[in-house]
Amino acid sequence: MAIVHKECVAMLLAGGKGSRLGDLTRELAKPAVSFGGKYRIIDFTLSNCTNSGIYPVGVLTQYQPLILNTHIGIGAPWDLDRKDGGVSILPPFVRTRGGKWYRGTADAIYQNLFFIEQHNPRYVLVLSGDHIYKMDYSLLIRYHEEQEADVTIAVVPVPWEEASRFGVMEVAEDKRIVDFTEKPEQPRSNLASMGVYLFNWDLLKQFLEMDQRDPVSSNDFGKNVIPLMLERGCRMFAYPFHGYWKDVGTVASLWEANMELLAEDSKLNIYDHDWRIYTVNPSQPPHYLAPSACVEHSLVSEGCFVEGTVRRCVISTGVHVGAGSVLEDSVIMPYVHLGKNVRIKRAIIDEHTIIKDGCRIFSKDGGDGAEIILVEEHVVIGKNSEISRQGG
Amino acid sequence: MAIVHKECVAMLLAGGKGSRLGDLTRELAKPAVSFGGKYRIIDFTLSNCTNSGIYPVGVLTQYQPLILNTHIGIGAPWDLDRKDGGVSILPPFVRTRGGKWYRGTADAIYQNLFFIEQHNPRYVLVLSGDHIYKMDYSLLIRYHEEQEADVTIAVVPVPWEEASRFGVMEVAEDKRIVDFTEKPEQPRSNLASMGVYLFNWDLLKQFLEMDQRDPVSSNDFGKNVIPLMLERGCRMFAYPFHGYWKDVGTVASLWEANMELLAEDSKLNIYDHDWRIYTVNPSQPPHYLAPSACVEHSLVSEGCFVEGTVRRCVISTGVHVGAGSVLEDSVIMPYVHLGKNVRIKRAIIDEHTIIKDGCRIFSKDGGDGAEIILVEEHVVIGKNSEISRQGG
Amino acid sequence: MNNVMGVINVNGKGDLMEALTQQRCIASVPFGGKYRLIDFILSSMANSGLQNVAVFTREKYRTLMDHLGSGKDWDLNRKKDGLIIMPPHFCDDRLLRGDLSNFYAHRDFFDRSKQETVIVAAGNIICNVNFQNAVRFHRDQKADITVFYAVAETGRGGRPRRCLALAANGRVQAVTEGEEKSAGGKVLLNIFILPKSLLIILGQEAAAAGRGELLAERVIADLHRLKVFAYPLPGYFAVIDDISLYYRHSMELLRRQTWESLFFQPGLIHTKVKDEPPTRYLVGSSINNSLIANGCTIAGSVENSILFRGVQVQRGAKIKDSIIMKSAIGAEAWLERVILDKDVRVSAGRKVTGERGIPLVVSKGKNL
Amino acid sequence: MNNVMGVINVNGKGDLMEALTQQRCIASVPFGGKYRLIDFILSSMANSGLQNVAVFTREKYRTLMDHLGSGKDWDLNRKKDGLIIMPPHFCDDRLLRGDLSNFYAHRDFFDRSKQETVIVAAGNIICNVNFQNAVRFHRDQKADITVFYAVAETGRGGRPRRCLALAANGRVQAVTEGEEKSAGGKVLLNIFILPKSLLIILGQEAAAAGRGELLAERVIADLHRLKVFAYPLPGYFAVIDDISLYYRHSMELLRRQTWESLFFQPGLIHTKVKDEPPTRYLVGSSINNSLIANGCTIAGSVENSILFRGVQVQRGAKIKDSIIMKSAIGAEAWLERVILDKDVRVSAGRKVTGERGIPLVVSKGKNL
Repeated sequence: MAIVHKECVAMLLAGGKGSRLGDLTRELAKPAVSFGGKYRIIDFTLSNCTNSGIYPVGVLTQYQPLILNTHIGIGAPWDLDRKDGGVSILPPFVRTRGGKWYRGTADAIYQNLFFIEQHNPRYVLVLSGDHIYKMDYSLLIRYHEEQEADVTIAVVPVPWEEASRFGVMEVAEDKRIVDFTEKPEQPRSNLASMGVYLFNWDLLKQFLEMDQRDPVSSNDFGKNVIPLMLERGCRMFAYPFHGYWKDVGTVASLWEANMELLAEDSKLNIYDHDWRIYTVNPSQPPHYLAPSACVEHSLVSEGCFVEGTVRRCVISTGVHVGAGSVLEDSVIMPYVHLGKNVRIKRAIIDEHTIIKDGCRIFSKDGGDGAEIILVEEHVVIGKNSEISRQGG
Repeated sequence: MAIVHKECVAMLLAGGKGSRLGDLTRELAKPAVSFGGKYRIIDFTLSNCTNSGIYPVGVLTQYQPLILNTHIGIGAPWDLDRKDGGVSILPPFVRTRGGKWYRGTADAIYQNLFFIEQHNPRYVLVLSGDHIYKMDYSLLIRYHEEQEADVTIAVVPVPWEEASRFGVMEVAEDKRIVDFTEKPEQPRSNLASMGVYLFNWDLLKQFLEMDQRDPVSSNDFGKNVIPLMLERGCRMFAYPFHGYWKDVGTVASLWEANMELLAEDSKLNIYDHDWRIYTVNPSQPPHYLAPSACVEHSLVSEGCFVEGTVRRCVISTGVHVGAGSVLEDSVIMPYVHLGKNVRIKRAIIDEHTIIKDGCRIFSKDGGDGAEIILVEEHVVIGKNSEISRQGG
Repeated sequence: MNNVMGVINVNGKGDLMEALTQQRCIASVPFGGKYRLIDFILSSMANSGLQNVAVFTREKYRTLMDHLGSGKDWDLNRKKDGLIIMPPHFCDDRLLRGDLSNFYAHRDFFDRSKQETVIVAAGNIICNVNFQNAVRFHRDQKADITVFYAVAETGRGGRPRRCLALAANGRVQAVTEGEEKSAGGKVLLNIFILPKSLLIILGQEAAAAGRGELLAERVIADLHRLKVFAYPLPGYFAVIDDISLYYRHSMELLRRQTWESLFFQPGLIHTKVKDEPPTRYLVGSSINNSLIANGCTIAGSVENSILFRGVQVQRGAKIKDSIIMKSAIGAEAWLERVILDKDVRVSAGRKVTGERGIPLVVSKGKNL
Repeated sequence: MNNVMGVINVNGKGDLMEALTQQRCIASVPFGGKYRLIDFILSSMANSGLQNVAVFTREKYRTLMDHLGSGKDWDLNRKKDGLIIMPPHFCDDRLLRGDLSNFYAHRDFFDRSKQETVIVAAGNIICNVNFQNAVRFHRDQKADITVFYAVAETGRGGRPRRCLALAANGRVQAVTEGEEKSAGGKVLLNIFILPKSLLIILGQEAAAAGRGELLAERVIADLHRLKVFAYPLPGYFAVIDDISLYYRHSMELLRRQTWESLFFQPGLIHTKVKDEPPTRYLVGSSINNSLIANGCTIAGSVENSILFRGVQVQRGAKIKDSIIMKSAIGAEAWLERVILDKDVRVSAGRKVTGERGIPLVVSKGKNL
């Protein structure tokens, strides 16, 4: 269990629109998307912070922040409601000479210099609210100190064919970073940046100021600041991470990450009492499985009422599954109401949607490679509708 | 004591830069300016909300919001940390088609339509975070219902010569508003709008949408929406308010409002246990008045250490007054440190400033009409400096 | 409801609850998969808009204090008023015998409170009520005291209860000992509405006479001195006095209409937040007609049962007609008609069954 | 300090505090204008980074519960651990006699806590300490128990205290009854650092032998069986056992150096938040050498005194060498060497004085 590192301020980038998630992020930011039956994506990073003893945490918001603001509040669910500053929401704002939106990740940090300064930390930990993983940041800090590093970047090996989606590093024997390329066309390494950066604050400050003076910079860590630091000879180390880590940036990967929770030996153990994932808990009763229900190989949250059959599904808080309905390989988001004799296969049904009796939602080819169908939030699908799509 | 009006949502406009307050608002928004020894200006409006039983409260921020965000948090000091939504901070944000700053007061409300909609209220109470007053909004709501009004605007009589600084109303015998002019050059009434508007929500929504469609509108309540409503024949009533109300929009009026707290029969009674003014309480000990101290006709807050002489002053939390110093007719903001033999008359010394031994701060003419000198926050005034100004 | 305060009276009559009240008072006995008994009356009060609720305790209340905390989970962590726990002033048996003298011993609290009407309720009543209509009835009738009653259902099983005889306007004319099973019988519940001033006077009389008296007894004795009216408790109700009632009423939660009304209407029942993930059903699990809380991992089969948060059921285990609090059930174990308190471990292959209608209660922390 | 938990032991010896402990335990006696005695040791623990603090109480602890609330004001409203109040399990005199058996009765709490080291402290010690160095000392010395001592100042006034004789390395060799006024004497304080496992063993021994024993007594008796080391308490300290010490140490707060160190260094002292406005001094008021909390309105004169939150002093009233809790002092009244508990009303022109060195204590709610 972690040591309290008050000398470290965490800055959590939660402004992302997540456009590849399509309709899921029309009304909310990507970190606020529901996951795992009762969580939102950002809960994993916030829980990592509290479990690692890291606070204060600044949460940088920009895109559709209301749900996120309401969700985070002063951080009580994550035990981050501290007297001396646990969590602070940092939206863009107007100053004497006018207002500025955050241009890139580095710019977002730069615009909140004074927030970091008021805590006068030794380290700044930059995090992203978009990823699903459990990580003890206090170990990262210890590694950083042992390496006497200026910057430490957490890395994870990814399949070679996916490497070009990430910031990719080449490292020497001693883990010192030799090269960093953001989304390379021809990756020369499969060590991907997890979007977890630990900086010595005095150094980062200099580089952020340098970056601001560069008129052609897009003020992004991966594209500008990290390469510049490397160029100037900073001591930069990779911190290899071996646990579960997932960028849920697409509908398919969000579905996949949910499915990966179902296995008995799931790599992402959310049942560990020593590393709990915290979230806002609604006042819902235990779920009720009726005499006609059949539930197998699934996750079911509180407040659900199930009369139908559920196989390989994540059923989130407050979902109603009517009699005769059969759900397979799907993610049902909170407070969805499914009528009788509904059939769903390989789909994500988003929050508060109502699907009436007899509807069928499935991919045409039906096989395991079929595309995942997304039904957006707060809609009503009329009786006996069919939503299908030719598989990819 | 008020009834809980969950059918009413309060929207508190706290985005103001308050440029007439000069250096006081360089680093913070006007509602965050210190007042009365331990408060910030916005505390009065927030306390009015909780004492009237009005929540949820949406606080619309835009200009330098960090202090305000930290101060308000989830509203615990005002007992507004409610499970079903007590207080929400509403900064401008980015949506699918890009980000928009708030253009005017009406635009700020319009951009948060969905926040109001999720509470589905009967009334919306629009408030300003810039004024010092104590008011039971539940009585305003009752009045509004009795009049069967569409809109009710709280009004206060102001001296005729100041009327042109306000939105001014002409009212009929039955208090129905006949005419409304924002900052008229030739006021035909001295009934000023207090910036407290109660609207029937369904009606307000229509007019906000109408206002958005008008390309030449500056999207302001006083300039656009209220006159339009009047023109279209809405039932609009004035609610006369007879208590203390002050727009602390200038350095002189901020000073004056502080001085008005000193009188034994002050019109603004902050000692009423049935209508407490709430704020964030720092952990400071009782103040200590040394054997050499002389304090008279003043307000002194916790954590102060006084060895000198204090007459007709407001001494805020954590102020140090060295031996031999004489302070008169001044407002000393939190955590100011005054050395020995300092003389101050008719001044506001802003937060965390250090004034070293032997300094003199006063207006040249010295009389009661002299201009108030403002010493800005977080500066150090060297030994034996003199800051003075020719009186107005 | 700004002028109404709540008093929840937790008396020590938990001895009939066997192992479940060994370490805790009756109000903090776990119920319904994630709640404790007190949650129902406390949520009813909070959801009715009461902002000042005092819980009077006698003994074994540490788990209750831990459960209630600052009152935040019921939105009662208020600066003015809120939730307050009242432990006994001193270890004084005379005070503890009756609730009236205990209220009187805490009269400074009542004096300090600004509300003028009090709802006094026992901590072992399962219900979900909005009290607003009852308070309006109380005021309209200009009653001294309004008592609540529930109409017994046919065939709900017998136990002698106090039953009310009412006049047409709802005034109580007599109280008799009756059978709950006689359908339509109006069973007196330990929920009262009365002016604070009257509560203090009754307390003062009891204290002065040295009587260890219960409010309910006083009301019955004073039917002619006081204007006592009765109001029907809407919706589902249960009074949990002993282990067989506990078992029976738990099993009633497995009826769809009970689940849909008790937990949702007119308000949600709040309880202390635990941060448990959703329950995971593994390949080969089989569950029906059961109420399952979060945080369980289930590989076996579960039928007609209630599983609390954090139960582990290994492959091949069978659970039937049982109530299982946070426990671990080994592979191929077989449990029927049992109530397991927390932290019980049932080893693989073990078979434990209770008698028909009489569940077997296993106390906290046992290994079977 | 993640591996250290705190225990504050509030024992019932408040009888020497006269009217001040009529309704409250000693730890909740008001002190220093806005605090209660427990605030000092509790803030010291919280500021040292302890996140798990248990307050063991015996009786008259309702004001203490109200004061501590959820622990929020000390940043101890934590989901894991935090602040917990431990009332006695049962009304059992045997348990209450010694603290060791009381700790043992709550051993499930200690078992549940993950920390391995405990700081045990009494609730009536005034100090402002960061415990980090002492814990490091304890570990470096591989001590079984580390006790705290304070070095008596010359002429601080006498009262027999236990004094320590130390070896060069800080190990305690003997404990003798001494005089506090003998300057340089090392006075044993009721603050101990020891492994949780040892605390439980000592408690078990005491419980098994039926001994109502205090930890301090056990330590003294076991000096040769256990490695006991001593650590000097840095900064200002005071132990408040009776009313004359209460008065004397209150008056010491009026020394500039006490005020500057006790309330600010190494951390701030936290207390329950009240929402009082700044104190208002009217025309004609005259105050010197006094400690004044917020929320007072003062038109009279105040000298060498401590005024708590919300005191009203009318025109012409004179207050000298006194401690005034929230009370109203009428015009032209004259108070000298008095301690007024809360809600006292002094009528106009009334003169009340205590003896030299022996203040007069006026109990809560009295009218003079």
